Amino acid sequence: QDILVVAHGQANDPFWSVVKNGVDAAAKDTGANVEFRSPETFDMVQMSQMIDAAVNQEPDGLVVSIPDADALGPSIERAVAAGIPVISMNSGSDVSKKLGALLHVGQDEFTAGKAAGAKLAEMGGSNAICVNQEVGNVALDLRCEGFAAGFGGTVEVLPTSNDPAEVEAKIRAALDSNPDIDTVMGLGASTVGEPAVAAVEAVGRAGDVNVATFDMSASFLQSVVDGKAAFAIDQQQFLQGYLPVVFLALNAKYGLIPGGDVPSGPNLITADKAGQVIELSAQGIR
Amino acid sequence: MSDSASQSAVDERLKNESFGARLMKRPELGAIAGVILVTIFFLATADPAMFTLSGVVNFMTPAAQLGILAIGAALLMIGGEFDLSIGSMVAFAGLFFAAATVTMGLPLSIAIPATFVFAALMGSLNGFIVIRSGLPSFIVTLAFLFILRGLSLVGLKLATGGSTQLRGVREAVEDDWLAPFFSGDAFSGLFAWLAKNGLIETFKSGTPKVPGFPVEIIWFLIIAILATWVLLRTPVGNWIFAAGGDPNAATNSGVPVRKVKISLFMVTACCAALVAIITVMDAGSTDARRGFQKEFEAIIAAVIGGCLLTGGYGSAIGAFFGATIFGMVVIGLTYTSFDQDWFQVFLGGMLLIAVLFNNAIRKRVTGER
Amino acid sequence: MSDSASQSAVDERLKNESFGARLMKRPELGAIAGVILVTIFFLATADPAMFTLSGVVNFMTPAAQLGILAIGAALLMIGGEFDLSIGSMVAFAGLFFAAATVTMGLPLSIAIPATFVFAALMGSLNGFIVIRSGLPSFIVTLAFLFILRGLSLVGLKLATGGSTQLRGVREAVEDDWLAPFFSGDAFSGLFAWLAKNGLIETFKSGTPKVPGFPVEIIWFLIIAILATWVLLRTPVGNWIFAAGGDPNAATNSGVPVRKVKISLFMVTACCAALVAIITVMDAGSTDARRGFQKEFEAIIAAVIGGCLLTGGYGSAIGAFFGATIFGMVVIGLTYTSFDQDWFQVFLGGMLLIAVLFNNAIRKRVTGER
Amino acid sequence: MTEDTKFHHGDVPEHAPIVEMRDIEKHFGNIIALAGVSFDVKPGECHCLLGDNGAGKSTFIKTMSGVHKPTKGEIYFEGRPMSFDSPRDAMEAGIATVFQDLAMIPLMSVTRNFFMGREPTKGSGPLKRLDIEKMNATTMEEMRRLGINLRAPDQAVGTLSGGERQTVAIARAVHFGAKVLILDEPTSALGVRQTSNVLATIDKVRKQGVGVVFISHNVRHALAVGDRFTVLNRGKTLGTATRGEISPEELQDLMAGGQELAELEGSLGGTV
Amino acid sequence: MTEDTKFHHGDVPEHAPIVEMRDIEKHFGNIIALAGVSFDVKPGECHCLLGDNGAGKSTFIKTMSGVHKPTKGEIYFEGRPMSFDSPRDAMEAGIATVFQDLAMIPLMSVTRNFFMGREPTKGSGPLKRLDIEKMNATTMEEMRRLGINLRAPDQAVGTLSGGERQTVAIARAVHFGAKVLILDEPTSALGVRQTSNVLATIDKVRKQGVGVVFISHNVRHALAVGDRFTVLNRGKTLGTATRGEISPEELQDLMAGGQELAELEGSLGGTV
Ligand SMILES: Nc1ncnc2c1ncn2[C@@H]1O[C@H](COP(=O)(O)OP(=O)(O)OP(=O)(O)O)[C@@H](O)[C@H]1O
Ligand SMILES: Nc1ncnc2c1ncn2[C@@H]1O[C@H](COP(=O)(O)OP(=O)(O)OP(=O)(O)O)[C@@H](O)[C@H]1O
Ligand SMILES: [Mg+2]
Ligand SMILES: [Mg+2]
Repeated sequence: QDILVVAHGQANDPFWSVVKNGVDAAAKDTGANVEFRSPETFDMVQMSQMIDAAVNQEPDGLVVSIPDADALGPSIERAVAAGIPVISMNSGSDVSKKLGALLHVGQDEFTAGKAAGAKLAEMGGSNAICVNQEVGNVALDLRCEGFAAGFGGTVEVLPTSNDPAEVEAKIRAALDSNPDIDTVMGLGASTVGEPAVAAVEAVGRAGDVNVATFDMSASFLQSVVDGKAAFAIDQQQFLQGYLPVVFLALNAKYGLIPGGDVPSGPNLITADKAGQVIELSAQGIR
Repeated sequence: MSDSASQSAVDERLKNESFGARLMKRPELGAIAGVILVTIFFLATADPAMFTLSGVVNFMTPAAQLGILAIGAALLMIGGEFDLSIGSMVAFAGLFFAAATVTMGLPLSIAIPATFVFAALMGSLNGFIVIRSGLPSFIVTLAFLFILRGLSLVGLKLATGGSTQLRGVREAVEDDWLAPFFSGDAFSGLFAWLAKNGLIETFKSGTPKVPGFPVEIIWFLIIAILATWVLLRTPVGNWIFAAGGDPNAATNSGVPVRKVKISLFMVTACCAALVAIITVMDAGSTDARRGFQKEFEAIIAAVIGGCLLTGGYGSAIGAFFGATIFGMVVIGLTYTSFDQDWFQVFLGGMLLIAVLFNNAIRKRVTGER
Repeated sequence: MSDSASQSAVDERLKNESFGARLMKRPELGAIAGVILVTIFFLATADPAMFTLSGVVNFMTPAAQLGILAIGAALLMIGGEFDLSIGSMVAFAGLFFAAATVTMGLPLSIAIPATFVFAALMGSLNGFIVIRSGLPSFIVTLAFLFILRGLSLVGLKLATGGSTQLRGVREAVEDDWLAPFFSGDAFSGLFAWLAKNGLIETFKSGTPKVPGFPVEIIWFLIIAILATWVLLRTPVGNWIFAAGGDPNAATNSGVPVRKVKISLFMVTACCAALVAIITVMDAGSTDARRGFQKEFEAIIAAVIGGCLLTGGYGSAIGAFFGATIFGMVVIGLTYTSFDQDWFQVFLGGMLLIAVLFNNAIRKRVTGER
Repeated sequence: MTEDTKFHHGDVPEHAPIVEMRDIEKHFGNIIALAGVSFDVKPGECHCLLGDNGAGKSTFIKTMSGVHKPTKGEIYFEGRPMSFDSPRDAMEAGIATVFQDLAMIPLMSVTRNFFMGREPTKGSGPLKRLDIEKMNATTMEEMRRLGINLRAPDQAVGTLSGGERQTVAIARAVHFGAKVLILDEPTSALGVRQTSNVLATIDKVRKQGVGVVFISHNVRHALAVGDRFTVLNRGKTLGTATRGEISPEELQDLMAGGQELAELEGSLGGTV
Repeated sequence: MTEDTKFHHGDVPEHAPIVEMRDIEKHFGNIIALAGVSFDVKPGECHCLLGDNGAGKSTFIKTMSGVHKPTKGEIYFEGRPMSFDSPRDAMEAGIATVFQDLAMIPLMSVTRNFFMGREPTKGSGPLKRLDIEKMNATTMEEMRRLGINLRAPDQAVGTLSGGERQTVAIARAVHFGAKVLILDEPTSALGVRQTSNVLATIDKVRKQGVGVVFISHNVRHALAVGDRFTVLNRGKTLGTATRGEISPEELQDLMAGGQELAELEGSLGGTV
């Protein structure tokens, strides 16, 4: 069986590398021939072309993420029209059915952000910065929007780059110039979360400022264990890679398919759970 | 003074030159060896679907989108300047166009010319600052890279009320008579007929695998031919080479270097606007990351195609082949079974091998050393 | 032949030149006006915290990391070549270093030299291909941009068993005698003493706000001075300018252009390795995205600092100021109360104004036209 | 060309000057290249501009052909005050120049360099295009006329020999020269035969009423074609002399900056 | 320099040649620039290489100084077969060259160009550094000796006048010339005074036992300093003559490629 996965995140993105690890694990477990593909940057135009390329190979199943239904819709509909079973994952839960996908595995970025926002508000936050390392990446922008919706208080988006030194300096600058900030929300664990923890320590406000982040890295989880950070949001994205492949493999073999969408998260990893997760995170499974 | 008129007919100071050597000497054909090598590579390693009609159309589509930018970038590079803002210009022109059609509900016959005029204005602003200040265009257009990208973000949020994605373009323009020139597939009637008669592949369902010829490929061809014509067969082409080769010498010889350079900036920006219009109409939406790093890829394609970064040398056809190589490699790897983790290693390796091969072939054939 | 020896003392063909004019003529001081303008701008608009000791250290840290790369890039640009692979080299050298210390458990006294040797080898490979093939370095190092970035990912997954982050470096090297040279803060004793005596700011707890001088700033200064010395005061510096100014003329005058260029590629790669070592030890971990787009920022900083993209002109001190301007603007905007959606617009605008101002001042002062 | 060409004709034609330059000064930053030079050229005359190395000859003719803007001083073209904004303006007014650095693009072909900025076209409307055959033929022909047989008109100028390259620049200026022809050391890299052709060409265009400005370090070449001689020294004029008013020895003395040459004269046996 | 220098000395010193080139051919792609040229230069002689534009003189001396590798043919240096991989090798063997295009970097200062590739240093160990004062002083001095008074040694070469720039290249080669000095049209852009200085300098270094290869289009200059004369035409030698064996008229005829000059001779009145 040939199953193709086309995702919008890159293989070297910490989050997506875990998805890919899930894909690889499923390939091993099912014996299917699975390829993971993604554009080099967040590029919807190129991604739709990659889906077209996948459809041309007439695989037995296609897994896609759908961060932009308008841009990817026609390509996905073409796949469905060509008779290829499609499962969507990660983003696109709202449009998945409409475009003809069998089901959706994952959780909406917006929902996850909202849950995190609510939790941080509950922890006493009222004034937050949402640190976005890739402004314009709709999937990430949605996280901040969801966070703002759930948080309720003042939320300022802080645009940064992928460079930890720059992220740390900017967070320090933000904290220095606005002493009211009491919450830092990062959109990536190693790119933003870890430098955020360091920045809060450097300005001497460890304990006063809650730090949380999307996704996980072993180092950030260690900070959670040590009490320097509040929590990490786990979408269990390993499942987003693993399950669709398994479903499609079973579908191709026996015609079996679950009846509804599978929510893979959100799952807030706080200090009590972080300890167990570190090892798995260091292996790229969580 | 009529000495040795006969000598010019057959000159003993010339060796015979093979046809291949004469071909390879032309910068516009230099990249052809690379295309052949890449094709052979994928013939050997990729799924055969890649070289079916639908596969070719599939990899030529991104190649064409990149190629339109690359030809603009190549002309500008030959003229001795860079434009790093074209990627951001794709995003901003896309926003401008989408806002015009969706938010303001303008028909394409107004929205499209307005987008081009706007892009040309931005391009001439770039050019004007470069010429006036004497600063390197690298740094001036870099500033516009940031400014336009930032304005796209701000503009999108304004137009949508907070989101960084503007949707609904397809619905807004669907019925416009100009739409078929900038989106979708050309000759779809022909392709449907071919499919019905079994002349081209179809899916199991009977629909043709290729519903038509994507318009961007047609634009790409037209622009490549036009640019080549301008470069090789018009006075302006001569001025472009001269302006890039040595602006001082060109000015001293009476070439209007400033006008040429500003026009080139405008052309490049219009190429970006064209790509923006095509992709926005194709995708039906636009977002703040559109065109990200495309300036870079366009320059890569132009350089693969034989343009010199220092200006004064290169060709539009070269950029055409350069974009084709780049598009083939990027999409082609999707058809192979290499692990995605190795994607960038392969991409880099393929590019390097393609240009090295190219170079080696040219040196061998033309006897240069 | 002893005619007019007196003339050379006072030449009637020279006007008097002000001290300022003589200073501004030097490429290494060209960017200073930009630094001053940017400083004034932020003094007026930013939170005063920016120009406290801790604020300055805060924005100088990323500026220093960028600056180390920028100086390498500037030397190479003066020598007439580019290295687009330095960003990826930061990632790959970081992986190499982290794997050496964590996975293989080597002491720093072996791991650090090994990293440098490795980087130098990669650099010389780049240089060798460029020199041998005669291809533009832009395209060759571009290939290595992809290859090294891809290999970092593959290597990380191998070293960690699946994750893209390799951690535990801090624990592994904490007690090594070499660690203080490459991580943390220098002069922390001095700063503690100053804090005790109330000479620098402290937190309420009494610990100094700035525990010391980050080592990268010291490296940055050392490298800037060293590079300036080499460029202006050694034969090799002369060769670098010559190799970039006109490689043919330089070769014909007896400059070993090939050796110079290959060495420059090695130096640039070693600068990247140094940044990799410092950042990996600071962060305690490395991941596949380290150094992303740093090649680009390094070139920007060098160009702001007055290097010509065409080679043969520029300075290390200029790159120093260029990196400082870039760092100040990027970090400084966070200290202001502008809407952060406008960040990129301001970034671009500030860069443009800084270089335009710079240029205008220089022209005015030196009377050039 | 006919065998009986006479270079040594007596009288300067009495006309109003085509170009007149008054008290031109030019400074580069703190360097004073020209400190007040006046000069004019009349139709049908060859006015030689002579002087030591670094005297300012090239700088001066560059202000005349629109490359530099003078720091001070006035330029009159056909009696009207004029300020050329670019060499193109000067060219359109009818001034063609061979610069000392030739103003050629090394990577471009001989033909493209020859017609750079003034390309002939054929066809019309969207089909208007370069007349490549004509361009190639003209180039080969004009080069041959000056004594150079090119191998092919599409050879890159950068690969030509020094003299071949210089000949391209001269042929180009002569071909397009309308009212004034400025030649900055045109024969410096030329062979014996090519030099004689260039001198003969100067004579020919002068006869057609073109004003020629001729810069040279070779007294013999200057005397062979010059009607008037202006000598520059360290950015200033030493004065203008008419043919016949001045002996070759005096002229050579002036060109070397006055008394200084005398010391060396003996050792050269009059060979320079 | 003494006043009683005699250029016209009779005999060529009888030594083994320093450099001997046999049957050199050089092709560029399909262009044949040299079709078998033999040539040698002995210590203490000035061997003139003459010929029409495009004859191949520059290409030939470039193979001698390590810039080009010959397509065919052998080079012997002091009797041993030798193949220079780069101009630096040739330089280290003692060959200094003034190229026709001068090999200068326009953006760099006069001093830095002068010492490019052979910079003097002072201090030692990590403090080893350029001896800037000495470099500046030497440059000014050597330039003055050839008749150019520079304003300042840190002026960029790109802003020098044509003759000033050429003088830098000559001064540099003379300063570093050890065994063979190759001069490709060194006096083409020079003024009267500078030319006489350069010719005198050639004479001086020849007396010191250096072998000089001198390319020129000026018969008078060649006859003033040359001991032997080799004429190239269209990539081949027309033969070598010793001083005294050949009259100036014959030489001029040969340089122009034989019979062709005769047609023009009359019109020039012997002025070339
Ligand atoms: N752009 C410039 N910047 C600074 N100095 C300059 C510039 N151009 C010319 N000069 C100086 O002005 C003086 C005159 O130069 P110019 O080229 O006019 O001399 P010239 O008479 O043509 O000499 P030659 O006979 O050697 O060609 C020279 O000393 C030169 O160094
Ligand atoms: N790199 C090259 N590629 C192609 N042709 C070349 C190249 N270099 C020289 N030639 C050709 O070889 C011939 C000889 O050139 P060369 O420069 O040696 O002439 P020359 O004798 O020095 O002439 P001049 O007196 O004009 O300087 C010329 O016709 C030239 O066009
Ligand atoms: Mg001059
Ligand atoms: Mg020559």
